[in-house]
Amino acid sequence: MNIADPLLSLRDLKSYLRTPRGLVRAVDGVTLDLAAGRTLGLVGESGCGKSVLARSILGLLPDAILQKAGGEIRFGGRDLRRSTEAELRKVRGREIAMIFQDPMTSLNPVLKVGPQIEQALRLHLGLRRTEARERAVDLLDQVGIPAARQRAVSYPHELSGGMRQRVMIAIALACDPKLLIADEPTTALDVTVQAQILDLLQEQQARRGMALILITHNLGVVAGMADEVAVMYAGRIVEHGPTAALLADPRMPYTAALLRSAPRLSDPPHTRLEAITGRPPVLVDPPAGCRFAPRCARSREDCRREPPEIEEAGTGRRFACWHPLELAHA
Amino acid sequence: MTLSVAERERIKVVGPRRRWGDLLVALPAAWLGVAVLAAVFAPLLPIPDPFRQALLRTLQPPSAVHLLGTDALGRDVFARSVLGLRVSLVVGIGSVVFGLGIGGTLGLVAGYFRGRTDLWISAVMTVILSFPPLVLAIAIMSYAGPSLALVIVALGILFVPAFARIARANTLSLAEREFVLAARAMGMRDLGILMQEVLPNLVAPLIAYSMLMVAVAIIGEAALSFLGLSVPPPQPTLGGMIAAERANLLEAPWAVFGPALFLFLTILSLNVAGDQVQRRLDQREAAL
Amino acid sequence: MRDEVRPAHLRGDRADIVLSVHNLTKTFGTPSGAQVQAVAGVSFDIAAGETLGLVGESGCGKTTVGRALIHLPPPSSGEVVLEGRPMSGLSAAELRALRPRLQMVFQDPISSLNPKHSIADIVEAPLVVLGGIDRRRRQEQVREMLTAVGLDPDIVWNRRPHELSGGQCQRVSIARALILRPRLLICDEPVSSLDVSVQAQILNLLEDAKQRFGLTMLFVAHDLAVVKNISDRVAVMYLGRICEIAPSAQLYGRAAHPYTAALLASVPDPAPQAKRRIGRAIEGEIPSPLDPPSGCRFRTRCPKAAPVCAADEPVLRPIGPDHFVACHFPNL
Amino acid sequence: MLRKALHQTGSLAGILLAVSLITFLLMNLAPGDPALAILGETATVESIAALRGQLGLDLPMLQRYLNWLGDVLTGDLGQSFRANEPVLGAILDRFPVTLELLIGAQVVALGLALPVGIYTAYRARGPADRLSLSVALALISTPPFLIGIVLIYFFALKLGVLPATGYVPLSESLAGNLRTMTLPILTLGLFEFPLYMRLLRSDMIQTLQQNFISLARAIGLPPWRILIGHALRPSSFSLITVVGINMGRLIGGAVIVEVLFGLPGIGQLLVDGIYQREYLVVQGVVLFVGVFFVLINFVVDFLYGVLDPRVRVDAVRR
Repeated sequence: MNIADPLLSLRDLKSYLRTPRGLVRAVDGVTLDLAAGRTLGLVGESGCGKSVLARSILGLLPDAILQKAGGEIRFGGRDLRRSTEAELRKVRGREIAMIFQDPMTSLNPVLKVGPQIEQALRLHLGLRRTEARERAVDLLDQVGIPAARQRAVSYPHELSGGMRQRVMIAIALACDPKLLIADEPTTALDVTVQAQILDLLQEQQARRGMALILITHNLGVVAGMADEVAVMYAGRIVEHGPTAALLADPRMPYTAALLRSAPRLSDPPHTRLEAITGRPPVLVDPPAGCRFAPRCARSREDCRREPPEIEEAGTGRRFACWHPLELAHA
Repeated sequence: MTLSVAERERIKVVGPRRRWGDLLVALPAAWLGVAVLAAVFAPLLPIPDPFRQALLRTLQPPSAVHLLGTDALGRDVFARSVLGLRVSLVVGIGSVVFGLGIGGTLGLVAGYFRGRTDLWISAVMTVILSFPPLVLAIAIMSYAGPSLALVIVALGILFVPAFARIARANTLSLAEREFVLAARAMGMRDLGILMQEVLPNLVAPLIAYSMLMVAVAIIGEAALSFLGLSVPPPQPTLGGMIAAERANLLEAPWAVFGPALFLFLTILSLNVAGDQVQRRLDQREAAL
Repeated sequence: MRDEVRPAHLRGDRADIVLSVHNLTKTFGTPSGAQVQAVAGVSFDIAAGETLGLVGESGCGKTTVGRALIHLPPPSSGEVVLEGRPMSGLSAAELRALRPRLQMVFQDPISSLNPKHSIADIVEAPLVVLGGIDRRRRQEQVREMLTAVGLDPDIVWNRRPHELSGGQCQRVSIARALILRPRLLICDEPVSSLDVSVQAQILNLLEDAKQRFGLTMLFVAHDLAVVKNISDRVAVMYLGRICEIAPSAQLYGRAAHPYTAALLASVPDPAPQAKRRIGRAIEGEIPSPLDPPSGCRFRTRCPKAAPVCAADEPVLRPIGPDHFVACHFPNL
Repeated sequence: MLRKALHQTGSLAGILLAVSLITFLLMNLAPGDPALAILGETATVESIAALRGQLGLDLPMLQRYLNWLGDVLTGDLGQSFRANEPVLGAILDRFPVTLELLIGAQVVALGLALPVGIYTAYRARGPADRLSLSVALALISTPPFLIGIVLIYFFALKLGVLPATGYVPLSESLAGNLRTMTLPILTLGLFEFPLYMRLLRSDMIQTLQQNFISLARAIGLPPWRILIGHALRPSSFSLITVVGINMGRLIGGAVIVEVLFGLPGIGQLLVDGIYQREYLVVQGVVLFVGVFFVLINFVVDFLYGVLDPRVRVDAVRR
């Protein structure tokens, strides 16, 4: 991992949210570096804070909800946490773009798709209406939408889910961002369409040389896409490393359990799954020590007392565990 | 494809602080409690006789004897307002119960059985809704003559479509829920499903809505009595008192604003309490 | 069932067939007046103790098949034979009498439980509807069944569904379905709205319940890995039709239909060595069921499509033991 | 599209027929003899019989309805006895006053509700939001005649800047007309404003939580462009429907306001008709108002389709 000059670097990032149930520590001390052009897979179950982390980077959490925002978000020589709303607006869509999970609700239902792409172009690149229109058609073409010129005057509800997700990608790519954050971009799609969208993301990333943060709950998706993987649990990153090494040799028991609990195509039928008992903690009142300890087969007394810090463990790997699994394939 | 369960449990923005919210329920509830008690026990209250005229003591300003002064015929405004409030509450609650009973049942049936039943019920509702509500009430009252029961029915008819709509919409979405399908899959009959599975889920939204509708009904009664189309004299009504005394607005504002205050506080209390109940229901709904 | 029209893949000769479905179709009217065939002539059977997986992408008709089996709503045409008794033409009362024999677990664990009822009431309800059991016996059975699905009766007894997690709600759903001791359990996407770690718990529970209660199962899902894990045989659906049906190991090992192969190639696998190759995805999206392609319904996206595919609709034919495929050019 | 238009026209005709039937039945099923009611207690038996014949009261109900409907369709709503003029003429004479009141009130209500609704949704739970919600709640809790009386008390009686009653036609003097119409329009506008504002605010708040708003923010659009360009239109659908439906509530309010301010509109005509037992006038006004209201909602339905592309496309597909 090239830590010398990262594109994005998070230092002890904290986002606490105000909710009816109390203060939720959705992101609670995340430190992470991402180099230009690399792909990071951010993996975790629902409620682990991965989407809040993504929205925090762009400052998209409403003030009404975000109770406490701590840490640093270094990007292009600035700290986005300390930037004004006006400064952030110049970064959003221009340098960091984002794709959301649900293509059905993420496009404005009353606007045609062409104009929805044009607005980013006109806002950030100052293009005139006719230029922007041409560029929008070109972008629709690039993301694999057939008959792009006709589709540009369609409304979102006239397109299929896969097509809408392509439109979202076109909007995100419009200003050639340096970083693309894709929050569960294929979760709502059928598996054959998911494969198409992943192909498209990979192809566009390679062509534009942008960095990609791919947020997903599906370890299979990151296996094929990411250079490195960060596993999140209960608001923290518990393990981080190069994809192949991490998947082959998870050190943190949660990573290992996550890998074993999902059924695989390569296993024979009726293979007994190793389920993780219990459920993730409520982040209003997280456990004192390691947050995975109550569900962990390897936990001992010290795990429940003191939270482990995430530490370097050689060859670009980091994990947070007092009693890590041994390296099996080393 | 549906969103995951956890996705739906997505964090919601919080409402106003709890203490403030409690106060917003307590104060209106207190006023409504006092108003209902006063209306019920009006004859027993230590207040002047609301019907006694005193032509030498007309348009007296508020005093220890006459808390809200006297009107153009020298009658005690406070005592008459209490009696007027009695009419407002009886009509308000009565017409909403009428609308809730008929509209709620029709909506439930239409939403559950759909098809032709729904079509016919909806058609009838559309026709009722084709008249401006107050004009329909005025028309009914003008042809049939004023009486308490008739005011209740005339206003109650106006609420039938509203309750039918709410009951129907809720039933439609409930009937889509898989627990209704599960009940049918275990062999439960339609009546059982309606009473045991659907109805319990309708109670809360209909109750919250009812409180708001009582407020609307009281406004409707006030408008009718302002036009002289509600309960006939000598029974005082708040709207009638205001209409009669507005000629003396400058000299004796208390004779107008006294009953107006009763009217306003009662409607406001119903609206505030209804909003709070509604909000809590929504929050509970969101937490599900 | 008449022999001359029985499709080859129906095992009419076996005595232990619990459910047999023959030429099931379900047509829906759209608001615009057009007719959509959500299920267009589907046949399959399930033997005692067997789990049949029904897999396909959204809109393929798999959920409609499940619902048509419990007759909610009933199929437009076709025969459903449960334990030797045809279900078509039954009166409402006869159908109600049959319901305890087949039960269903639904996709959305929260929506499938009435928010106003306690967990105990929810699980007890089928026994109340069935009638003839006194209250104490019913409660005993509820207690037993809650324990069997891994819930502590003393803790959950008076709770409401919203006080439970999604996984726990799904356990309650399973308990409710099993308390009548059905012969056949239909599971409609029972784990698709759950997180992976919880998903594994529910899948394991279903396997255990199947052994303990001697269930026969129809498992409807879109996740190929999940279906493979739990099924003995798997049927793949596309646009309202079955395109391939075979024992799990056979189907996943030697997918004969190009669509099955494409589905399998699209599944992202977390095997460490598998760096995904670009270009394995098949093109296009599922056509509208309002206007399905002529001939083979998959031909518009099929890499092997030839003129014959547009002209003739392929029927399911055997290509190996218990392995049937509806394709003119199967991968052999 | 044509099919939908035909279907809608068909149901419109059906509704109008039902409206006419109910209007007719209201008068004819009411207890008491309309002839007696019209002529009063002092009428002779002969004059009552003569009037019954003239009104066609001795014919069977269906026959009478069809006769009446035929008259209505040819524009004959009958004669007003006291004023001795055609009922339709009386209605058409008074209608412009009511129309001015209604349009003015809608303009005031929407003119206030749009900016307040948008701003309070954007700054939900802020001080401005709390203040406007309290004001709205107070207005909702006030019957329309009471709003009017409060306005009269301050602006006419205390300050003396505007007249409390009276009407100057627009054709006579614009300034005079505005002076007499300001308080009535304001009364009705304030009666309607809180409904619109609360509806727009809550729909806006919901829209602002939508994913496509997140996307618009993620593109870097400034708040005002998100509010106006992205959030307003999807948030205004129910408002538009309600503006149509509430025309009915507003007409009811107009009756009260006309009586309160002594405006010679059709509300005043209706109430005078009731007081003077002019049943044909009452019937004519109820029918006229019902038809007017149905037509307004018919137009709103079409407007809705223009604004929401999803509905528009459905219509085309059908």
